[in-house]
Amino acid sequence: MDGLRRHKSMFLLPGLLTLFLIIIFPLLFTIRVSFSGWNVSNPQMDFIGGANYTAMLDDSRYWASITRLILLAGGTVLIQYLIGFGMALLVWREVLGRRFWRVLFLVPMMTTPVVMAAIWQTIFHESLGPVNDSLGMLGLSEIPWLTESGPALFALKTVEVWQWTPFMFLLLLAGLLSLPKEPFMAAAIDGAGTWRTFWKVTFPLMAPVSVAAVIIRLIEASKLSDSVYVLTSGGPGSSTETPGYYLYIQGLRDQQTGYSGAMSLTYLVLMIVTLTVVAALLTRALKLKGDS
Amino acid sequence: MAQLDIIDVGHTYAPGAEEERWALKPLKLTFESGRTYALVGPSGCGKTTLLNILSGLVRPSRGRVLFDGVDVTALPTKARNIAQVFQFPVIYKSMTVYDNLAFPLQCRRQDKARIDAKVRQVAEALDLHDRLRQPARGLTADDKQLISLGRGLVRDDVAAVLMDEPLTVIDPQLKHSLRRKIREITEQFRPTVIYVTHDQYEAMSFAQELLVMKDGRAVQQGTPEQLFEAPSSTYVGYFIGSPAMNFLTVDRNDGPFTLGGRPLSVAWDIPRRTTEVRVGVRPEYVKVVTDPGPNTFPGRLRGVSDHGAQRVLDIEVAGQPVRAKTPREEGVPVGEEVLVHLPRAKVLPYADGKLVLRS
Amino acid sequence: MNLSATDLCLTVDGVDHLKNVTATFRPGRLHTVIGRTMAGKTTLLRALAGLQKVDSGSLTRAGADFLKTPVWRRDTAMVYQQFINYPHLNVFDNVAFPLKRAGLSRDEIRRRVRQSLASVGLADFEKRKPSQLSGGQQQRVAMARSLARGTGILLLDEPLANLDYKLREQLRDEFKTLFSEQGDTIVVYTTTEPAEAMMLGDVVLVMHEGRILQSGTPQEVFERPATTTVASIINDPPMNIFAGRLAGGQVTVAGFQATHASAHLADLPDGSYRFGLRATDVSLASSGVEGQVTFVEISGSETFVHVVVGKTPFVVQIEGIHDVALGDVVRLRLRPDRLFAFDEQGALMRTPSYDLASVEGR
Amino acid sequence: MRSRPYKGLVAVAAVAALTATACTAQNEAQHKPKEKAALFKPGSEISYQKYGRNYPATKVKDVPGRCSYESISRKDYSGQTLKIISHAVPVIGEPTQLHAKQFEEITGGKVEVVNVPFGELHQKILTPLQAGQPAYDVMFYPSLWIGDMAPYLAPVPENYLNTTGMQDVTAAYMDVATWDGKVVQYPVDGDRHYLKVRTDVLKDAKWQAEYRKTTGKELQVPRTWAEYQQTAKFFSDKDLDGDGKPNYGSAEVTKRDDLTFSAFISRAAPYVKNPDVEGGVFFDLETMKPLINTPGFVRALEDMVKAKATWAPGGANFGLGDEIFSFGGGQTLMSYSWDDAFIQAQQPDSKIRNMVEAAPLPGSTEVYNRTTKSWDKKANRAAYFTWGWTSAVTKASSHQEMAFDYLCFFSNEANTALDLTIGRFGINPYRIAHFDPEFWEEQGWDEDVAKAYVNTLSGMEENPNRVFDLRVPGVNQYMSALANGVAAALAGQESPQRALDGVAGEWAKITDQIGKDKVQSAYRNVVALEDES
Amino acid sequence: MRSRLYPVFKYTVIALWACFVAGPFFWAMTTSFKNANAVQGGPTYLPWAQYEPTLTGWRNIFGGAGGIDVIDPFINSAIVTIAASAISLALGSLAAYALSRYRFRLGFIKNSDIVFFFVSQRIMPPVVLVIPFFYLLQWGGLLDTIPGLVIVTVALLLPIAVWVMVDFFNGIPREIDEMAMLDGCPPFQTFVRAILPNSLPGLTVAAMFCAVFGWNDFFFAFRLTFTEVQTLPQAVVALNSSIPPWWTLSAAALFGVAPLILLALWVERLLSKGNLSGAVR
Repeated sequence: MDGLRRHKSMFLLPGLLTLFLIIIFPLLFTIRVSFSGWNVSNPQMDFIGGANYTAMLDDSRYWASITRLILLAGGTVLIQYLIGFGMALLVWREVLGRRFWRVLFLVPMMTTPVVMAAIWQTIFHESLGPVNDSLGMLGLSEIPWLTESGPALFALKTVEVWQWTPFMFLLLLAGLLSLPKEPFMAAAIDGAGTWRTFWKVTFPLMAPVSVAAVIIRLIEASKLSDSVYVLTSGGPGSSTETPGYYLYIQGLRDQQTGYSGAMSLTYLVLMIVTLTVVAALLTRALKLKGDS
Repeated sequence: MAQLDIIDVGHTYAPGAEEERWALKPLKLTFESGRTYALVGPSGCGKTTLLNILSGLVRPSRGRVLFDGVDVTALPTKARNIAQVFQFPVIYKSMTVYDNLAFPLQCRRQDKARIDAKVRQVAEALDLHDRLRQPARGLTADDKQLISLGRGLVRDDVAAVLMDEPLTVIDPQLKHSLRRKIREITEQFRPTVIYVTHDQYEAMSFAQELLVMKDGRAVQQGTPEQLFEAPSSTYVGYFIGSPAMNFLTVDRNDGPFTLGGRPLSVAWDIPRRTTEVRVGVRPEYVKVVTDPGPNTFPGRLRGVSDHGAQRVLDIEVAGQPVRAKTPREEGVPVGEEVLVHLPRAKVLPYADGKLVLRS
Repeated sequence: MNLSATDLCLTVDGVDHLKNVTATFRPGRLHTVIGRTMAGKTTLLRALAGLQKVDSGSLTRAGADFLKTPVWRRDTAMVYQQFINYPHLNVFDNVAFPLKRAGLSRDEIRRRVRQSLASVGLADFEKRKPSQLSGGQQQRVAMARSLARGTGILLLDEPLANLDYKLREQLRDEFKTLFSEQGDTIVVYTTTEPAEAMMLGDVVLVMHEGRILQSGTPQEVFERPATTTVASIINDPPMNIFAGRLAGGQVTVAGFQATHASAHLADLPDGSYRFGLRATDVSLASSGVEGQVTFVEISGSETFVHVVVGKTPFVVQIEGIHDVALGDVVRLRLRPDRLFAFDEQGALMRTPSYDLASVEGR
Repeated sequence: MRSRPYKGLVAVAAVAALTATACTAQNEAQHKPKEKAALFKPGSEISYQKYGRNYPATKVKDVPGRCSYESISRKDYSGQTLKIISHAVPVIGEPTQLHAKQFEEITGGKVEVVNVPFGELHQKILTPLQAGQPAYDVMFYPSLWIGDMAPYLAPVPENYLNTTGMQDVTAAYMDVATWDGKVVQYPVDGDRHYLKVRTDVLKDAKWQAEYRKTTGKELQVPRTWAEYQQTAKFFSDKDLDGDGKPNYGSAEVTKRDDLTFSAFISRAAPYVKNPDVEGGVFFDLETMKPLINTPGFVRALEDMVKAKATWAPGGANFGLGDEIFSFGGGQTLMSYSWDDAFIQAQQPDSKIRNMVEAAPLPGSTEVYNRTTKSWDKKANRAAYFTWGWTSAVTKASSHQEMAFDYLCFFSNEANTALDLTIGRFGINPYRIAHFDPEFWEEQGWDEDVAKAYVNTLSGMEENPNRVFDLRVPGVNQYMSALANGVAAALAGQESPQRALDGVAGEWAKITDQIGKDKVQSAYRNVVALEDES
Repeated sequence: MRSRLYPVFKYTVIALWACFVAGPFFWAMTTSFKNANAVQGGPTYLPWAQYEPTLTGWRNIFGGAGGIDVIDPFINSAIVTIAASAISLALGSLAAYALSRYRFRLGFIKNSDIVFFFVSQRIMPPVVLVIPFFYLLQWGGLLDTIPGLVIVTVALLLPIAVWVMVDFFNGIPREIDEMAMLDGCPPFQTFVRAILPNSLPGLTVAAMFCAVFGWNDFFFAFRLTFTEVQTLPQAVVALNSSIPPWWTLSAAALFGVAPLILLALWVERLLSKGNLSGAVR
């Protein structure tokens, strides 16, 4: 539809400008503040050059949190994808109580992360919580869920998986429900078994939805901090700290606004680059280009 | 290749419905081994239900389906050993053309050399042999349909190839060549083919035998020629042929048939009946003549439609419309008043909408 | 109130979609645009509707620059190949949609919708959603919507292409009546089917590769195809075109068969030509050119036998349904009096005598 | 149709504009209260009963004075709104709400309270202050933030300083509320860390015998951190109360972003606070060189790492709440921190009520001398006046009088008396009057429990060897760095020495960032408090 | 051939996952009827059998002593969520429509880049935004007001709306737009009368995502309001003090989830009817 030049901006601009206006100031502000020494006792936009950036390079806690995030986000999103896909496959077709399962499996994503993380904290409570209690009943030894880095990371992943697998589940189930029947008929006719049908039919057909779902989840997971905040406060030590949480500590709790500005920008750039690369790789790996 | 027998098979999607309202009324049919059949009829006629019963997607409410004498009624699709080409091209997106063709054999765990030989043979026939290494999803819709067909052909043991309106999404210009290709291939491999379509044109040019369906019933089964020359009902007469067969209501008072008061001889004599009798004659056989004679009636020329090489003349004979299809070279009659000749051998008698057979 | 296109051009990615298209569309006439898929027919309609911008050229309506008129003020209706209706509206509201936009009174809308639906035979379907209708019915709704408004321009883009042939046949008949009731509307109708173009059109425009190759009455175009391309497009099956030589009153076809030149070729100088012969003018006979049957097709009431003679393919059209086996060797009789003669560039030189008077000279 | 989305925007803008005007209009004038008739007779009986079933039935008498129910109920604040930020419910948050409700009832004014989790409080208060946004009139926050807050606080007016309640506040807590010679915080709470033990175990002859047999020592309330460790270790993983569940030796606040730094300073105090050395324990006051990695602190951290073995499951990630539940619920034998755990153990429905005892924090047998750089071999105890809740009114508030009236009402004798008895309120003795065993016996405490409690608390007031929190600007950063180091050592990521070296490095950096002079002058105040006594 | 064990396996897996999903809710449910002693007594699950249930937790979220009052925050949350979702959907679908239907080119910037610009807003760490937002709202006098919160929430939700709607509009045939224009609708009317009514499934999904993210936002609401505007998550978080009352927290958590469970039911209904196919891709 050409020849409608005048009208097209009428549609786009309200939204674009709104977002732009809302976003541009924070962005400029952050860029500027990252070159300032703004902190709790000196809340001023002075100019200290790249000092914050130099400091950042030496901040092992920051870099460790980024590495951790990559493993954490990558890991949980993968698990979410696998479970979400698995569950979507199980309640896709005939199954008793299908609607009940579907609703139930959606509910966790509807809950407020900070609030549910508080509930999870009580669940993982080492002496008063049900998890260790159940382990005890099974005759297993109690696990210091939130006080040792291994279990704490596990607990964190559990919460993330619980909260966000439904998101995957929803996208993938909707995807499955919109698949045509014929390819499955064809596979049955060709004599393919369940496994082969999945790998050769279901999975390739679901590839575009999968990529979209994984990318969106990665974007959201990269901000992981609410559950860290409530569940472990980054501890023990700094073993569950994510950039989101570290930025929060530096930028808000300790009010190192300038320094956190520098870290935020770096992080933002890193994330955009990483996610773009990941998206491109996934797209290529699943050969989605040129395929509608 | 197998013979498919449909014995007293009927189906309803609403259990408990009376038989009159079934989607497919109980019928008995035989599809002979190695022949091509077309199921043709308007949407909702039951042809898709019948196809689904054959493929095992639908289990009939009644009756049995035999493949080479073996009862497969209860078997699922996978166990029926059929091949199917769907309306929308179905290929395995993640695989190459070669792997697509090899897939059914790989699923059956045949040895590699055998698979390779078979795939190459079929690919050759499909004109896909030079694209075997390409990813299948890059092909055009018509080539994808060929792959679908090919996946059936690589299997030696396939009982029947079912085709469900395979040309629906093919570009009009390519329909012709794809149909031609499919036909050539089926001539070569001679599987039992059951081809479902709503398009008579497709059905007739593709199949050796047609099964015209309507309202869940098989109306007529026969070769294209049979359906053209002797439609068993006014419906088939209307449905097959373009323009449709002319049907004229005739009178019969104690003697021969009359049309507008003039005697009309028909192809054969029929028993006397009280019911309304109509005669059918194909527009191709209606001739505009200059001289009066037997079976020749006066008419009025109402309109001319120029189809190019032919013209279709709309003529009113005894107050009833008659169409005549005339070659262009015969020109258009001058003036409104014309004489129409209905050749006796081509005038068929119908009672209650059914062809009355020669007794 | 003519709609005149002058030198419309559109190139997309190096491919000409419209190339110097010049045509005048007149009120009260039905213009059929015939051409193969991708010939530019749809692009032309979209350009007329304002849905497609052109690179150059002009479009005027009643002397005013039509290109500057936005789509919604072009007073144009369009029927698409793919039964497009508003999925969320029922049949009545679909048809009423443009009328409401035009600000007609409720009573007037109801009257027009009812009338329009009745004219396409859907009077009883007012409350249905388009998705509950068959393809043919959907297309009729689209027709009804386009007709109800009584627009000055009505564009139909292969409206019957996606329907089966019995429906096509039926709707074609209905269209003829409907269009004749449209009064002063400019109707432009695209199709790939010669018979459709011929029977519906007051004017036939033949398009190929973005150009209009020929326009005229159906009879003119059919009987005097300006080029081999037109000849092939306007005939179904396409006219058999083959190279031949004319020498001493003999036509040599495919290098090995001579046939007596007919009177209408008598004044042609000797030389190489391309000849055209319609499928109806070739027949299977006991004697004649020998060829092998490669394919047999049956249309509604005709049988098309594809025969290859040496390397030259021929199509033979036989009335009625006949069973011809593939691979059979048959003999073809070519009617010399029906030969069209084209020069080697494909321009028409002579037409058979039963058609229009032969073309005088070049 | 076409304008619908835009209409929305216009509406939003309009609402925004109106709100903005409304806000500014409010700020224009200071509102003076009108007088109205008192709702209470002098000396009326006050009880919280009507506000909920979980309040004790205790009744107290309204004590006449400026802040009494009677006086405050004469004020008419109708039409005015007081905005208060306080800690989350219940600790300090609940009394804030409760007294707000009462204040509304008796003055006709409106009080809006927002409750915020601990980790957010600092930033949530400071951001608007720094931005010049008049967000709150009254703020409740930990007293150690005074260095950050002071510039924005309104000094307590003279007439409030003269109230009986204020006059009764102990010298130490008046010091806590003072900045640059001005009282800028309104004392509402008094806090210190002390040791809490279960006497049903420590005084049990059977356990005493067993302890003696195993360790060759007498079982008693630990006097040094070494004894604490030994006792805690001995009782860890033993079922002390026969409920079938194991008990543990020690509960401590260890969660990094909670109050771990306070726990650590408690442990470090006797090692680092040498009564013979002046000049502060955190920094060398002259050079502002951090002392956090000196041997005394390192020793304390080593102790703490050792203590891990005596903690309940999850003990390495205990927040204050966990510590309270763990000791107050009878899971552990001992703990040291604020009053809360003790008060929790003394709640009427507690199963260890009157089986607990308060004692001064453990001391040490030697104390580091940073001038001689050697350990002085002598028994040492230091009183750690850790931070407690405090309140203040912002300079920018347009409701100064209402705000101070609220605080004065909040802390009037009657309210405080009741608040002290409700463990979850987190309000602890800070007036001389509170150090009266009888008051506690009235709450159903056994006499010896009450006495030991009062003695422990008042004893701290008398101990001249005092440690105060690092009340300098940026205290959160310092403490957060400290907590990180402690957490790293506890998690085994680094050795105590290395961890504290890291903290020292951080501290130096923070000082540079904030400005050495700024920190130094603030710290001088703290040191003065410590050294003048 | 599928073995006979397959259904057993299938239902076992479903049941296990269901337990995991429902577990926290069950735990919160049972905890919400406990009191301090019941909690400190160690983990228990069944009321009456294992502990004496009380309504303290539930009473406490409706203004009970030592609790919070969730009613006002609930209303605030609802207003902010609905208003921000509505604005985001309106602006988002307009923009998405433009991006789906028209080609934009500004130097090297193309449609996909604009879509990416929208979506990339979700990558921004909230910390980057919140301090500038504070000053921005302060400047507009919008701190601690519902409009201020709505504006900020719109920034969070707009990308979601655009992301969902671009995909959805791409699935609606352009011919419908063209037809509407031919039928006399200028572009805006075309959008409103012909496209929007056909976008219900897409709008539903977008609305759901907006509602979920809007309703559950704590970070921004918390930092950009003081006392006037408290949203539900803020009210609940106010319980997270050093002595968290588990029972009240649990009751509040369950209360906050309730409206969104209705949303889940609705979404499932659309799913089952197949309305969402194409809406989520």
